[in-house]
Amino acid sequence: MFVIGMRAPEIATSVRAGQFVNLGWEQGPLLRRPFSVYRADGDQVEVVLKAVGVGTSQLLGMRIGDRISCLGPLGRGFEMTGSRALLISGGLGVAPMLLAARDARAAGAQVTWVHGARTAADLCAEADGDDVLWATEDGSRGFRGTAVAAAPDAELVLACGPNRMLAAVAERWPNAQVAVETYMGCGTGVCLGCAVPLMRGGYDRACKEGPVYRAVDVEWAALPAHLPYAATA
Amino acid sequence: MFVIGMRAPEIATSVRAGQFVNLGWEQGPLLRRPFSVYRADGDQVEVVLKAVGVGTSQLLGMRIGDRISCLGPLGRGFEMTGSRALLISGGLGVAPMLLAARDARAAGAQVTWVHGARTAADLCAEADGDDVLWATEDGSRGFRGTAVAAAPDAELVLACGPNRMLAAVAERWPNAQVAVETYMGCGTGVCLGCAVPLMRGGYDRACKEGPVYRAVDVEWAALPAHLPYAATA
Amino acid sequence: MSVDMAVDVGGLKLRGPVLAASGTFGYGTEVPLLERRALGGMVSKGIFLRAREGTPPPRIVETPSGMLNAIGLQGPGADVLVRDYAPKWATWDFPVLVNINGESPAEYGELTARLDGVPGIAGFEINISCPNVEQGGLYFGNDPRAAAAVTEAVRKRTNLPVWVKLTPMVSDIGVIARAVESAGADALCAINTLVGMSIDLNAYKPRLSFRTGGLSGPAIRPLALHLSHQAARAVRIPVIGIGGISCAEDAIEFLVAGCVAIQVGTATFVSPNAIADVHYGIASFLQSRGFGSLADLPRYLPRD
Amino acid sequence: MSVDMAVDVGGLKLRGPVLAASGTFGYGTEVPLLERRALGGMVSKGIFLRAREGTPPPRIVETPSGMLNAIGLQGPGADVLVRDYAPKWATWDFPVLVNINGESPAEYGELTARLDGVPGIAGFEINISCPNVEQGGLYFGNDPRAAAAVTEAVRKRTNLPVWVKLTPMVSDIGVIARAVESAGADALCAINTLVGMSIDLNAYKPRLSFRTGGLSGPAIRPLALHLSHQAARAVRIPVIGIGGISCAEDAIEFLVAGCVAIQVGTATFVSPNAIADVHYGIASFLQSRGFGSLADLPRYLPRD
Ligand SMILES: Cc1cc2nc3c(=O)[nH]c(=O)nc-3n(C[C@H](O)[C@H](O)[C@H](O)COP(=O)(O)OP(=O)(O)OC[C@H]3O[C@@H](n4cnc5c(N)ncnc54)[C@H](O)[C@@H]3O)c2cc1C
Ligand SMILES: Cc1cc2nc3c(=O)[nH]c(=O)nc-3n(C[C@H](O)[C@H](O)[C@H](O)COP(=O)(O)OP(=O)(O)OC[C@H]3O[C@@H](n4cnc5c(N)ncnc54)[C@H](O)[C@@H]3O)c2cc1C
Ligand SMILES: Cc1cc2nc3c(=O)[nH]c(=O)nc-3n(C[C@H](O)[C@H](O)[C@H](O)COP(=O)(O)O)c2cc1C
Ligand SMILES: Cc1cc2nc3c(=O)[nH]c(=O)nc-3n(C[C@H](O)[C@H](O)[C@H](O)COP(=O)(O)O)c2cc1C
Ligand code: FES
Ligand code: FES
Repeated sequence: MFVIGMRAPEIATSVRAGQFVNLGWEQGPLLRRPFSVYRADGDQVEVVLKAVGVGTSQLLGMRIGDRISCLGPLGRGFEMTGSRALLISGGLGVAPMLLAARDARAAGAQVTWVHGARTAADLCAEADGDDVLWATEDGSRGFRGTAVAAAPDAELVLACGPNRMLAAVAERWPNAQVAVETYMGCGTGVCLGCAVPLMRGGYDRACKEGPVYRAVDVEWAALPAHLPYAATA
Repeated sequence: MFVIGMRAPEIATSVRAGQFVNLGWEQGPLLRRPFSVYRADGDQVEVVLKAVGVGTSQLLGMRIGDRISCLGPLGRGFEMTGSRALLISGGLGVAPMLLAARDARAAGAQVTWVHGARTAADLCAEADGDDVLWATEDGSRGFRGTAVAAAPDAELVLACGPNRMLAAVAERWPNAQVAVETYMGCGTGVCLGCAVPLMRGGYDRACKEGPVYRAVDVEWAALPAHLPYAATA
Repeated sequence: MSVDMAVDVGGLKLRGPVLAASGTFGYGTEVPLLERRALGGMVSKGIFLRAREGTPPPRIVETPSGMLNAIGLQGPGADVLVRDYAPKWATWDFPVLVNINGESPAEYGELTARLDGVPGIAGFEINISCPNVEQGGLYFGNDPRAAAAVTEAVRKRTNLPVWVKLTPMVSDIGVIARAVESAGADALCAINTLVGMSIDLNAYKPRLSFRTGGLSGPAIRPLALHLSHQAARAVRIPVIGIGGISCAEDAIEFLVAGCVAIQVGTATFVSPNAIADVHYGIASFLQSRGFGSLADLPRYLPRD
Repeated sequence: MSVDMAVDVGGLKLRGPVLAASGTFGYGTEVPLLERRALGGMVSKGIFLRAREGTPPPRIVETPSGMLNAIGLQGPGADVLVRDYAPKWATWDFPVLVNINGESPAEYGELTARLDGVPGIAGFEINISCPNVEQGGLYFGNDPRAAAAVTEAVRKRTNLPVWVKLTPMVSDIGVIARAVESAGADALCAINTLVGMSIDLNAYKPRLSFRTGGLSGPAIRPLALHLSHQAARAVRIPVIGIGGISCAEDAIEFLVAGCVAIQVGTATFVSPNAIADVHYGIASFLQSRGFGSLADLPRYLPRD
């Protein structure tokens, strides 16, 4: 995983955990690429990513001074409530969690972060919480198994990662807030391309009503599983 | 006009004046872009160009170490005969002339180069011959008028520039060798996209039988006039 | 000196020739950034009489210089449109046309009757070219009789401008164009998306849950330009050009080729300000060529 | 472990599924670089019975992820082809099919008779889909009766494999596919170029002297994949996929979608080694997925 930063003062000061930016650049692919804001530092916005295709590869090939069109902050972020916050991330699902920890603390909560990955090598170095737990599939670091299984109980649960991981979160914490991944066309709510299937029937838009949902509200079985997040956890 | 160089040992050692290379690069336009070889120096091949569209703009935006796929040498170059060579170039038509001067001298000829441009600012700094004349439309440097009008007589005439200039060359020197510009698809002779209309009827391929033609053999009226060369002279 | 960009399109006076294409601008309430003074008009997301869920994800795949979409005309139905959106439109300073859909000519007619006269609705764009619905859609678009039947059904129910949106998936667009012209269309919109597919090499099946999707974006522009030009040559009513328009030069090619106006779709996803950029780009092009109004732009439109 | 790439296509045994598309590989004698062992076969530049000059320049315009061409089937005619090229082909280790053209079914038949039995000619690809000729071409391609008539005229004159190349400019490719299948075609090739246009904003007229041209390249791939899949679903004879294939993954999408082989066209302009790259890329993909032969590749081909 790599972190790239860009100057975007308005976004840096207004972004909330769980919101995303939609990135486009000259000679890039036609459509923009959505990324959770990983860190907001002064006038800088940072995103964390891994090369999974043409867009992410090009982003990682950029040099200092190159220009990116950064649209955001987009979508609805996490709601911070309660005094004990549990952050659960898998693979690239780490992306919104630095801000989530920041916002949770700012809301006066105690933060426990559980991060899961395939192996120790895939673990995020920057996991940050009053209490940090690791979980690896191969047991090479921390708890052997999934982050969900490794996590203690809590009132406020915020999760991000492969959709199948979020489905497991929904089982254990129906009221958890989860940030889902979908393919996106516009990122601004006009194309209906980012459909998230709902338990009550129908779809709504990950880029507008989401990407953060109440875990039980999403019909997990109907969400595509092979998205880039899954490729990285 | 700018010069860019690339490592291409085989081409650098084998290229002849008037031949071209077909350039392609990652994230560039779909089709390659043809450029006359301007200079061949050791293992380096150089081309001279001006930004007239997407491809040339991207080429001029490249940085040292960037990679270009360089196909060549392509096409038929100038034939060197006779003891007095007259080189006539307009705008970017300067491109094949450095090599032409080199090859003409190597063939034992005395070289006179006449270069024409709109204004002194457009003139090529590197014009190289035993005898160099300038011609500008506005008379801001050298002869006021066209390079063709400014040129003395000679047996061996080699010319490159906007098609309308080459048409004028054909009027005065039917046997002149002229390097024509066309739009190209493949550069290797398979697409028939680079059709050059011939006086004897029919078309042949600028990338194979050309780009160098005997001036009288080309039906100038049937060649497009608005090509990039014209945009630069 | 400022340039007169106003145009008269199939019964509507527009302040500029650039409209937002159906399905790429929602109901006009979503995108915040757009500089709306540049908007000549807007066509709302395609709607059926009754609410529709749309297709399951994935609904989008990117392709070279284009994208495939299979939204399946998700929408709230006519009543909600009248209740929630039309009142907003009524307060706007540019006309909104509703992109209407149905599974039979009768259903198109019924939907028209429901929407006709509702404040905020300035006209109708008949969609007989949606590739992403099981019933209707494309079927009406490539049969001249069916296309005419739908057009008549709508024409009978309203005096508002009726535009008909054509599909590229036909062997002769002129035939369809003439058929809907005689059926009473005020203008033609060309083109809707092509049909395309993309295969997921991990699952060995189509990437889109609907299997196929509509192909849009710059990739289709040369075809769209050709077909809108063909349509313009075939009829006397105005033609609105659509397909892959991303910048002013693209738009001007359609205008030169005989279109009276153009719609911008996918480009809005790339830049929410695309429409404004195209509008102002056309104005400065005209200025740079010394034209005082859009009407002065030279056209290339040999008659059949 | 090496992968068995051989395929049986409409009467021809090919060592691999990747062929050179007509008009993008000349007569096979031009491109020096290509690694020919990767070539499953080649289709020569479209030819008429008599020599043709072709269209005036410009013949080429680049478009987003694609290009327009209007060559106008420039060619030396049958006699020169038989004299200058066939003898070379006879010495090659891969089959060469001739892309044949005519202005009437009778002319197609006459051309076939002239070429049938000439050493070096392994079969025929009937072009009923060229957008760049005034007579014939596209016309035969979008009328099932005309398409069948041409196919029969050729079928009658030869026992060599007869492939028919389809145009995308139709409302239902299945109808044309079935028509030529019953007329005796051994295989179908889908697709030829779309029709497209580009306007020169300095001259206010089309950039191409022929006004329109054939659109090819990656831009058309999603449509080509859809149409070749539709054709494969409609008939029992094999379908060869064509359109925008630039790399192995592109080609594999066509194979999964039901094509038995594919042709590479425009990509050869970008890289003279494209065909070899695609061929070896398919082989290593199959290997990486643990398939011993091309036949093991899973297919997605629900029958109509
Ligand atoms: C709200 C949101 C936030 C995100 N945050 C982050 C983040 O912080 N960090 C991060 O790394 N990523 C994040 N992502 C995911 C990120 O957007 C993708 O990884 C990125 O778009 C991939 O672009 P690419 O061009 O590299 O890959 P692409 O080439 O676009 O595709 C990636 C892979 O998916 C396949 N694919 C594409 N479309 C489909 C389809 N319809 N069906 C099946 N397969 C398909 C491609 O073939 C490829 O294998 C986020 C996504 C969303 C929606
Ligand atoms: C043999 C040969 C040698 C050459 N040598 C040189 C050289 O040494 N130096 C040099 O600078 N250039 C040279 N050229 C020209 C060079 O290839 C072009 O300038 C280059 O391809 C332009 O690419 P581009 O992407 O920058 O411009 P593009 O965007 O490809 O096009 C340039 C301009 O032409 C327009 N255009 C494109 N196609 C058409 C068409 N069919 N009809 C009308 N207008 C069209 C475009 O809109 C644009 O305005 C040579 C060309 C040939 C054939
Ligand atoms: C996501 C998406 C949704 C669309 N929805 C509709 C629709 O509901 N009705 C319609 O007539 N056209 C619809 N279209 C087609 C566009 O209006 C337009 O005709 C097409 O995309 C070509 O233009 P473009 O290349 O500028 O996008 C849709 C296109 C896209 C990309
Ligand atoms: C320059 C050019 C010339 C072509 N000439 C022919 C031809 O003579 N006969 C034919 O059937 N197809 C011809 N085609 C179409 C191609 O064979 C192929 O069907 C089409 O280009 C789509 O494939 P591609 O996208 O891989 O190029 C030509 C294509 C191009 C680009
Ligand atoms: S991505 Fe277009 S509506 Fe969400
Ligand atoms: S550019 Fe293709 S034949 Fe010359």
